[in-house]
Amino acid sequence: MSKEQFTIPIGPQHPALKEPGHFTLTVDGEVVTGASVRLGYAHRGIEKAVESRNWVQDLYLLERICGICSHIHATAYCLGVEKLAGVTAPPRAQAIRVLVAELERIHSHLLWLGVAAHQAGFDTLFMYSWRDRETVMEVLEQLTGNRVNYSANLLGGVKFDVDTRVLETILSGLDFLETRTHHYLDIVSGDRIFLQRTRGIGMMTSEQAERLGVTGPTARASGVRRDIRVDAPYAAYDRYPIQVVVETTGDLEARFIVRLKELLETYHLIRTLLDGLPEGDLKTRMPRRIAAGETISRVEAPRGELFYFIKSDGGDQPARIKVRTPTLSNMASVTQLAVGHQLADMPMLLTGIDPCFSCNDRLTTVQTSGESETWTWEKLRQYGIASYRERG
Amino acid sequence: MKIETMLRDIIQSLFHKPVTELYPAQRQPTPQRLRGKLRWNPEKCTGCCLCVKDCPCSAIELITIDKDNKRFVMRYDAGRCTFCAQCVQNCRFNCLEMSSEDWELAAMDKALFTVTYGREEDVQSLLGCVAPTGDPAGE
Amino acid sequence: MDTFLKEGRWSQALEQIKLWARLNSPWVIHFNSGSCNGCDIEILATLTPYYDVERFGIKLRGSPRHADVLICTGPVTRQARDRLRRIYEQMPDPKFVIAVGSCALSGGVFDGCYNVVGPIDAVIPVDVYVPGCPPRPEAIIDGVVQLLGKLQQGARP
Amino acid sequence: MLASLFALLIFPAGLFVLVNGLAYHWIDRKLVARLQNRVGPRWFQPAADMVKLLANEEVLPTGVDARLFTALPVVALAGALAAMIYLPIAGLPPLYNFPGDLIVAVYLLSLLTLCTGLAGAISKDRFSIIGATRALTQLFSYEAPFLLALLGPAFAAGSWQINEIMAYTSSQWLILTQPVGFVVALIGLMGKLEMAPFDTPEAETEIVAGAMTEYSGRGLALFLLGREVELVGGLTLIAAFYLGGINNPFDYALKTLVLLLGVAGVQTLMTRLRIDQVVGLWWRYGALLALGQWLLLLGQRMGT
Amino acid sequence: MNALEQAQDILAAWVQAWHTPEDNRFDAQVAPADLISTVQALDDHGWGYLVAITGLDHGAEAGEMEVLYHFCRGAAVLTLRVAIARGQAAVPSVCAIIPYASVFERELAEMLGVEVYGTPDPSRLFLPDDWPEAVYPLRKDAELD
Ligand code: SF4
Ligand code: SF4
Ligand code: SF4
Ligand code: SF4
Ligand code: SF4
Ligand code: SF4
Ligand code: SF4
Ligand code: SF4
Repeated sequence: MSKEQFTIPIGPQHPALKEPGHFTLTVDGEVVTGASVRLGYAHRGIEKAVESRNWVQDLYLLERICGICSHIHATAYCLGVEKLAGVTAPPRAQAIRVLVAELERIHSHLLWLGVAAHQAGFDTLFMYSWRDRETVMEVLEQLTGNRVNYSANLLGGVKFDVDTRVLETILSGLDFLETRTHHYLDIVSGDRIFLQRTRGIGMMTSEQAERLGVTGPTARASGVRRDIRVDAPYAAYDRYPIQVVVETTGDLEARFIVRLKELLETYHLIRTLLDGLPEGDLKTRMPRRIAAGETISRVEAPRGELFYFIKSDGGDQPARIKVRTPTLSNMASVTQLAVGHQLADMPMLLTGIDPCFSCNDRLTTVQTSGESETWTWEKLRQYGIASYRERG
Repeated sequence: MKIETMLRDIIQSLFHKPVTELYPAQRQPTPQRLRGKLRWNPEKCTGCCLCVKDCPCSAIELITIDKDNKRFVMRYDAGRCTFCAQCVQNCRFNCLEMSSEDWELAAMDKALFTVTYGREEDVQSLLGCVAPTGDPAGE
Repeated sequence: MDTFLKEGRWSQALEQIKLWARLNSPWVIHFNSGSCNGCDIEILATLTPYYDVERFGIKLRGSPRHADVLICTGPVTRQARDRLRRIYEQMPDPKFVIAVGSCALSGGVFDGCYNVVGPIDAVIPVDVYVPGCPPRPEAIIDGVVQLLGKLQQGARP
Repeated sequence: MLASLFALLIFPAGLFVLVNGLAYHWIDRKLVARLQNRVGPRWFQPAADMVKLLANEEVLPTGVDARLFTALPVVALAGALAAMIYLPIAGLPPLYNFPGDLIVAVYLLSLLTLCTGLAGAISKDRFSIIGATRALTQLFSYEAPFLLALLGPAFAAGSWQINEIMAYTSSQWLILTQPVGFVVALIGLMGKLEMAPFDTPEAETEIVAGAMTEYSGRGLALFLLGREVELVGGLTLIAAFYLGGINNPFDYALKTLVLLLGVAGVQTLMTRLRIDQVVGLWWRYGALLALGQWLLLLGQRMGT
Repeated sequence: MNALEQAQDILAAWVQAWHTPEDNRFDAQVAPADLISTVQALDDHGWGYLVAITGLDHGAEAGEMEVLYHFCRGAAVLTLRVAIARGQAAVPSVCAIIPYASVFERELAEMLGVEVYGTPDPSRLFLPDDWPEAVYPLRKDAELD
């Protein structure tokens, strides 16, 4: 009868990432009537700042939207601006962009595996997956000179070439990672205790995923075959086709499996790419002023579709850049998924948010009286269990 | 209770040396391309300022001492720099490079991050003429 | 007189022991006040087998009450400013702050963005600055080692 | 209360137990680190942590009962230390004994959990409160199987007195005849101590630091010390009852260290259990198994 | 028939003007009043999914703003362009049809000051709690310190 509000802050000060946020649930009796998310702790105002810096400076600003997908942001931006300027980066540069993007995917997926394991309280898996992640970090550092913000991209090309030494490091790194990935696949699909925390949890059917605009591995784990690398190949992906990995169960376990299988696909792609790396220049000349126009650039970030809208009015600064990150749309999906469900189902649903899967640990009840009482994830969950028991 | 997959890992670890790199007692060699602190060589600089123009965070500044004789001084702030190497790309005369050795930059005083590069006498003359005003960044 | 001396020595020894303990058991808490995550992953990486800061007795704690050192990343956004200050205030004395990354030092690329208040030291006092974007995990460890060095010299009680 | 704690502390045995606790704590952490392919902490780490905490400022959260807040950690440690009096410290015969001291010792060892729970409950911080609820839930779900598992040997020996049970077990390895009891006791101990897969009450990724969230400085140090003492006590009991008794310091060290290795292995191998799994698992299987074995023993005794 | 031709068919009744700025893209000018019907039509035909909503401010002189609804289907991108006056910037909410648009609409409202009427949740998404009212950072003439 009375409407109550619950706020669930997510990860305000966690080492392991993400723009911190809050979820607010409005409930009527037991049914969730509204869910909303509040972000902004990491909002810096990048979309505005780009309008007062030149095209080159913006490359580095956009690269720093997030340190986990740094390269893919820069790539999306470069591809867009090049399209506007009517310039195409040379084939070797495009191939290197793909190479770095795929290496970044490896780092990102292993990072997620570790963080997710840490969340589940499986620290040993976290330690091992991050140990193995160092292999790819080392490769990236050798290739580009930085472990996180690679700045491999330039408008009109790339900065760094693949020489034989780097090539060998990559290849030997891949062999190691491949065996490890199979090993992790074994664990996430075999360890019974771990499975208790992933199997059947955070279910999302393919219809739901479709309707909710979920992207990336989360969508693919629900059987939605959507991957920009295949649907609308960019950079050099038309030359290096990949198999889209799809799982149909749509639970957390499927999300683990999709990511790990995607890694195997990535190793394969990198090997073919390095086999037939096109010769040629690394960059072409770019004008400082970009011809007026609007363009859209879509790429597949490790976490899903990344969307850029770029508008130029012919000057040396962009007129507008709109960035839609995959995490935002996944967050959006969860707030929608919540409505109409029992309060008791919330934990499982919120667990479906991509990057962290049990981060929703705290919630505050703001009662109509205006007083604020504390509810926790745990209390909510226990409430869930109790109510299931009652329902039988 | 399929835990033997992980068991293999931990038993291996028990009988192997940890992978831990014992920094700072031991330092691993750094990759050649590592982008550490920026270095500037005044000899070839023409004062074109291309490097300054595209720096995303105003970390470098070129101060002209004597334009005709190509005497410039560069002030660099490692505390602002994002180590993106765009300036290195922009310089057509290869005056700039990023050190692969100089990356342990931590300090307790922010002022230490600002360095002035240039020929000895130019730096002297710059500091000399600015010091009396007491505001080295005041131009 | 005699006893006075003895007491002096005794309390001196006690101070020494306290200092030793403090140097060897820096527990840290980490706060992201608006960073790009880059620095944060590198901090997390220092806990993992390759760098393993448990060697120095460093432990990552979730509660500011248990922490001696606050590691901050990122420029301070308007929304995060008060939280940062609150966390700092909750820590028991003596407490230390390490600012990691160019953003935390000067705002880095984000300097001048409308929602950015400024670097960390615009909000709370900072003891050690670690430049880099992001600094390598070794460089972060170097920062911690410098902080411990500073402590040892008794720059601050 | 302070005086009694002091008396226990200056007591050489008490001191030994503390040092022993610190050392075992280090070995445990080191083993876990090694199993995770890391170097791990230095040998003096727990001692340094302890001294530092003792030296640190102790913040008293607003709105809590100050006396209770400071007394609880003291009681917790005192309880754990008092329990040690009845145990064969380092393989030497117990300092005191009387018929039924086993029950007393086990209950003194649970005092710590109880205090932790209370401490969380009075802290008025939301994380502390959940931590407290979880700690207490866990108390009931681990304490009981632990006790039942220790009653197995007692029953076999036909006595409730620790040294008599030991006299019986030193002639035979009960781990062979009562393997279930052994496993239940070890897991129960880990649960009591809130060690890795059973560390739900202080799951850092979920509720910051559980009941301890608001404690800093001295209070935290005492709680941690109490836990270390309990580790030693628990391992001693299990080794004495299941691993053929402990007759001398060497025997003691060997057997408890082997146990510690097992504990570290379990810690690294498993994912944290959810609190409902924790409770479910132990009430359903742990307690049942222990009870089952107990009944079996009863039957055997009746039969003979 | 490829995806864009299909979209052209579906939207024929409402589109005021269209052009193809790039391969695989198709921009359709739609009146604010027709927005809901167009989105409904796309949804009925199951054409693609909404990826983003972009707000464009053309500046005080032009006195105009645009709201762009980007739909994707495979490689094809269809953009519905809704032009609105800067003085009374308002568009109807599409949340009734596409519920997850809520987040995008909130962003649009707080960043550009476009009123989205009918949107289920008008609260702030990114801007801090102490942000002044009626300051819209992405407007060209926003006064930011
Ligand atoms: S990416 Fe989003 S949250 Fe981050 S600064 Fe830009 S608008 Fe804000
Ligand atoms: S999707 Fe996640 S990892 Fe990628 S840029 Fe966004 S926040 Fe970063
Ligand atoms: S679970 Fe994720 S969001 Fe939550 S605190 Fe941890 S890392 Fe942060
Ligand atoms: S490396 Fe980048 S941030 Fe640093 S000075 Fe050069 S251009 Fe500026
Ligand atoms: S770009 Fe090179 S030559 Fe030009 S001012 Fe900079 S350092 Fe000098
Ligand atoms: S530091 Fe400030 S003034 Fe300089 S480029 Fe960046 S935003 Fe502009
Ligand atoms: S310093 Fe660089 S890596 Fe660190 S938070 Fe800032 S932008 Fe990200
Ligand atoms: S708080 Fe409860 S529901 Fe949440 S992750 Fe922990 S055990 Fe699971």
